Amino acid sequence: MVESKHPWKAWIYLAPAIVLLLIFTVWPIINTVRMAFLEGYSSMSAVGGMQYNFGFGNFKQVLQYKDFLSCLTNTMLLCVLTVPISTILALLIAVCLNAIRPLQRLLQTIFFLPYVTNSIAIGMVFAAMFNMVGSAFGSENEIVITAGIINNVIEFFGGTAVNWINAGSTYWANITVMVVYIVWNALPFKILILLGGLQSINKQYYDAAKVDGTSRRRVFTKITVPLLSPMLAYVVITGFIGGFKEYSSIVGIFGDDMGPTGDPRRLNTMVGFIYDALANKQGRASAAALILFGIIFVVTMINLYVSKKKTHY
Amino acid sequence: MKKILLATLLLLALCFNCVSMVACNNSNVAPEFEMPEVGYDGSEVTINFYHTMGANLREVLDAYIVEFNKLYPNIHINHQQVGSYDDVRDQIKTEITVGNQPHIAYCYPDHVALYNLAKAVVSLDDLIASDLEVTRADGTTETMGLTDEQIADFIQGYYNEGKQFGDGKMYTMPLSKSTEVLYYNKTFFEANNLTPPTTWDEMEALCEKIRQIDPTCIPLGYDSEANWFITMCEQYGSPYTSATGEHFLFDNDTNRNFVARFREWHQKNYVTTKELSGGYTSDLFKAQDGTRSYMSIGSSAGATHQRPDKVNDAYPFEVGITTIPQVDPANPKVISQGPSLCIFKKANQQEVIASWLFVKFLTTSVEFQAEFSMVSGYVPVIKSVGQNEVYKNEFLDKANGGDFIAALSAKVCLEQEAAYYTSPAFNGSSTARDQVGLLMQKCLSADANGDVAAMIKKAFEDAVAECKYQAD
Amino acid sequence: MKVVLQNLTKVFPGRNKKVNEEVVAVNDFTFTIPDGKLIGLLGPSGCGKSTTLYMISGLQKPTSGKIFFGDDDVTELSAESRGVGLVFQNYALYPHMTVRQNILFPLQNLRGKDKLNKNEMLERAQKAAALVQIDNLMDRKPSELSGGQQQRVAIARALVKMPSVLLLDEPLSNLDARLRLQTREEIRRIQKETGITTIFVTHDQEEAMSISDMIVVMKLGLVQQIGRPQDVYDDPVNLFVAKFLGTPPINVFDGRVENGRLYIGEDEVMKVKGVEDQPVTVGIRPEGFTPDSKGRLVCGLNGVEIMGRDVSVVSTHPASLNPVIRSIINADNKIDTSAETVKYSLKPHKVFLFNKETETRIYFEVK
Amino acid sequence: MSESTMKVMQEKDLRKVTSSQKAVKIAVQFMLYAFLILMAIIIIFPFYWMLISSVKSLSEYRLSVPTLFPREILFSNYVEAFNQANLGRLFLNTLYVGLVSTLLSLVITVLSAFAFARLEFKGKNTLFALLLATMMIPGELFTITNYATVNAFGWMDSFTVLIVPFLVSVFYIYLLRQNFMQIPNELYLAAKVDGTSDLKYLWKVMIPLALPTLISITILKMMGAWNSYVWPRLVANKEEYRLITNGLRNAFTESTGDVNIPVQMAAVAIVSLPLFLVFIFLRKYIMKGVSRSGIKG
Repeated sequence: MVESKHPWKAWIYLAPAIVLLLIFTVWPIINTVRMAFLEGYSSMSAVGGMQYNFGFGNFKQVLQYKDFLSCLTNTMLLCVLTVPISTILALLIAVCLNAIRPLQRLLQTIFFLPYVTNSIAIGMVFAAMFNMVGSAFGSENEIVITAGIINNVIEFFGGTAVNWINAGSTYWANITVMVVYIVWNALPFKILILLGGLQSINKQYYDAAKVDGTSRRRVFTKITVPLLSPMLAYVVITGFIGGFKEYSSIVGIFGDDMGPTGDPRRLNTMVGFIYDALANKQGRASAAALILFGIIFVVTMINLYVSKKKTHY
Repeated sequence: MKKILLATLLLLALCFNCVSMVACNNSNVAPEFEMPEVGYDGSEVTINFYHTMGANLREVLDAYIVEFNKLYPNIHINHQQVGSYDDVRDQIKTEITVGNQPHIAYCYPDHVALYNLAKAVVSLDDLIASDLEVTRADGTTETMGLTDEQIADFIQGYYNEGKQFGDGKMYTMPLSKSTEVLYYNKTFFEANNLTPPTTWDEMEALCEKIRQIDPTCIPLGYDSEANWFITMCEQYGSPYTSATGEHFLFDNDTNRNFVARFREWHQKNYVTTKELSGGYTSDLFKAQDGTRSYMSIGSSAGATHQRPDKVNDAYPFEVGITTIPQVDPANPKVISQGPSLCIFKKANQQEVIASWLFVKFLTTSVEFQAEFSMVSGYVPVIKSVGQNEVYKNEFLDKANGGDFIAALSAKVCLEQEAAYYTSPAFNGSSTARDQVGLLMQKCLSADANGDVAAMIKKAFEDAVAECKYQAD
Repeated sequence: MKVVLQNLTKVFPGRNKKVNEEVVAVNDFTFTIPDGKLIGLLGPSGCGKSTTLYMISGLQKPTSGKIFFGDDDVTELSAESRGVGLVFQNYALYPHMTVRQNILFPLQNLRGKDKLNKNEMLERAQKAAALVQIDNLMDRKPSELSGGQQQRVAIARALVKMPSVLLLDEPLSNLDARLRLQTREEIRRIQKETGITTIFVTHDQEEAMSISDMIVVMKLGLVQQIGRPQDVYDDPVNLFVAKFLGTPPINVFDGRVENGRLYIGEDEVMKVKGVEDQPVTVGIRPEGFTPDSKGRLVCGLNGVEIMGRDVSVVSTHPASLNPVIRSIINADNKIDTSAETVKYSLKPHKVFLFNKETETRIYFEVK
Repeated sequence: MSESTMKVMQEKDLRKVTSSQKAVKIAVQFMLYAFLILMAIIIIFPFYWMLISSVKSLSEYRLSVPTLFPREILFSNYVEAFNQANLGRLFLNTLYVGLVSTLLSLVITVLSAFAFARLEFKGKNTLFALLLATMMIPGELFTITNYATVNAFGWMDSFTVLIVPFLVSVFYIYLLRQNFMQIPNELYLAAKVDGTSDLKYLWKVMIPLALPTLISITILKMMGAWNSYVWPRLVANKEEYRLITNGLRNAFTESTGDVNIPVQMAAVAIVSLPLFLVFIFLRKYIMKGVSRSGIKG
């Protein structure tokens, strides 16, 4: 690093970024904290001249709300299910990709495709695939008309069709669909990172292992995974952070109702909760956002602690 | 990474400190409207008007803006289709927080309740009562307010909707209205010697009969679960909501009972709804084969959607329209819906007055009301439209269950003018509406695990709790 | 175990797919490595020495030719079945494992009846570590070790499974000069103690010469010469080998033979019997010069560098193909550093003649 | 020492060993490909489904057993989708917003990243950590306040409001700084010795060396403009400023009755196509950009 003769010069370089960040990032954060502690704050009534007490009222209301717990459990459940599944799957795919020559680039491209899509748009495609009854009653002589392709496949293999996302579907069926979609969505990034990690592992480790007659499984568990552990930790941590912000994928499948017909908000998440409150109860939304931030913070800390213990070198 | 986390904490702590410094309130509230002594002074103003009109309705509006400008050339109307009703509400909501709201907007009562949290809507009472004379560009004059004849010309149910806000003040003017009507397959009814039901008891019997005739059918489709619930409350005279005091009163035995009854209907495949069938029930009503229905309760403004597509240049069946079933046919209740207009407070009182003049023009002009009704399928809000020659001759008199189905629907609506009710509007009234709609969906379709009463009880309690949380 | 390479050839397909140019990395290499010897594969980069090593290890398959371990043909056998120990240039120590875990790793791979119990493994690991004198570092991670220590760990890891052949790829290139000297003695010692046939690859001729029982000099895939280090040094078969071996490098001159006399430039330097008249390239080892006032080779004197026991004389000659001539002479020979020229007589067995075109050696009789 | 190995070798028939090794290798390769191709089909299937649905007639789409190959290919869905949403205008708007915001964003990002990577000033590390910390806060929260801010600036319904608030991305600064840091400091020192100005050095040395990252940022930023939805809907609802995603969404919410899914799928396909094309041609840079962020994390 060079000791500059003009320390102010750095600030000139930084000025545009800092000014914009102050206005569009820092101020909103400050404002959020402010709103969170003004009890019952809403921007409409604030315009109307309402005065607010300073306190924890918003937090109390959020925590006592009957659906808060379900939002939290939904969020956690999706995190706990999708992060390991997508990580393991991505690891397998990355390792396999790394082990082949022909078609490698083609397959790599395909696996990255979901990354360049709009999650709401493709969510609509998934919803259509998992549909039980069509969007309307069609021309056949029964009520259940358009079964989605997934149920067709299940029936083809002799199973019975499952009501995945329509009215009367079970919670676990909904969760299954969400897990499939979220994992599908999360794979590209993870595969990319892990494949990059794999390719940066010195080939000599594998040569050395080969000379020593190491079995494939041992190579995988004793060499590949430990050497990949920083990248694994990275995808797990970002996976958790992203998982706690899960929202648009659920909108993609279930629409703004965040649940099947007849039971809206069943799959609501923390961010969904914030968005709901954001419309009219900005104080509550801010409080919920701070709670979410706190949770992410704690989970990330735990993750970091664990990964420090588990990642090698 | 650890450093980042620490920095984040620091950042938050910093924010917390800042909070006390920026506790000031950015009050963008516009001043209360006060009628200037001169009334409208002819000054040049531009009025922004948010609505949801499609292209065909915008054409009508544009034509009448030209007419209006013949009278008031200095009032420029700048209108904009913002999207759906909810989009209008959301847009204005955010704009109010920065004092940037339009002058006039399409509104539903609950929107106004929301805007009024910010005290943003002009109370119209002073304007309506004003007897100031306004001179128009063509030399004629008009009274600023509404004359007694003008007030009397409004269909009362529609007019009174503007006063549903619990403080006795008038905040909205009805623009065009609709209600729910019962569409039935007249051809089928005549062939099987059936008559349209007037009560819910008759409806139940009728459904049973129709199911015997066509075992794969679902005789009745009811589009809006929420309307169904609220209308039943009105018809039974049981509490739904109140604009003052304890807002959410709908958890009571009467209401649980009718919900339980309709659940049975649903189980017996007598009835379905928009959400439960996955689409507007008109789809079933229009269907020519497969699962179909023979009755559909939907918006009177959607009559053309209830008409089946032509086959070989002829409608496969004729549609009949009648009042929806009642609890007590002697004291009928049908919902009043459709957009009203509200005016927002502005610093420049001339803008408010100009807005009012335009609102008044749209709501009291027979020609506009007639043409708007014919194009939109909505019902005019003033009775004298019925006497308008074009409207009468070219529209109402031609009413039938085929090409002129919209007229038929309008006719039925105009005939039941005394039956319109509106529900109280307050901050949270839309939540109540959403919640009872969901409650209907849930109670009709959910797996009760053997204890229907308990399931329904829980659904009601949840709905009330949700309403209270949202209103809190 | 002896290792036999029979017509070993390795051809790599060209990088450029359109132009079908192949790269012959190793060309028809035949050689028998006697049991228990330390062999150095020597050559400039790209000469195919590493490829040869990898073929012996089984990591690369020869295009043609055969490899025998003892009497067994292992050509088609994959690396893990050959029982070789391989030490990589960068050691390839697993960074997430301790020294002990690294050394244990090959033992834990053993299956079937070769499988060892835990105590046996630990014992063998300890023994291997002791052999390379790192038994006090067993719980460290590779990142906590110096380069030399890492090198030893890598050797221990290769030795612990008692390989039939030990292969070392540029074992000293990542070490600093002092460690290099020390480690190469160490390698020699370990090899002698274990008696394992050891093949190592290096581009550093000094390294190869100092510890190998035999060296193989390679160039562009072709073996140039095989032999004991001193023999190869004293008797190079061609100009390349002569140039490649020795520090300071051999001095090369344009010369010609006329009537059994060797001329460098215009200087007639010595008699060469049995060589036809022809232009030649003359190579003279630095130690082949003797300052001699009657010497025939007259060089311009540039300077004298004192190296302790010896001095290095830097001089020039118009026929020299190198910018300067370096000669090493015993410090007893006094050089007049102020003189403009220095005259040398030559030691005939340090003078090599090469064909100008083919660069192969032209032998002459020394009287 | 070599005794044990010798024994093993003698016991096994070498030929058997080699042939079984080959068989295992082939089997493993086969399994790898089978797994990868299966996964690839799962990954790609929704796109295929979207494409075939977009060319089906409504009645074919609603068949109880869906057809995997459309019986007849209806491009009219695309025409309908295109017309319903006035796509030409939307494309141009989006392109404009995307290009301008990318350009400005690059300038700001390069300058900041340079300051963080090469210049020395008090509080640098604290500032950088603070910037990174802002990345952890759910961005949804910024909307309310930012709305008030841009309104106070009088930016409503303009391209400015679509461009300026998101010009700075801490993530991009971070990405580029990491890249700059990898460029040996000696180059900078050499330039200083030669009397090259910072800006010239930045332009002549740093930017060419960091070009792949800059291209990645460009693409990510363009993709952002292409996919943005919530903010534009809020602040620029006038048709002349409307962006592609909003335009499409609006086009399909206005219609009453149930949505014509094939037309909707056609619209989704139209919106997705440019991204796919960009991706296929600039795959390397996108992947590099995304993965670089990860590897240095």
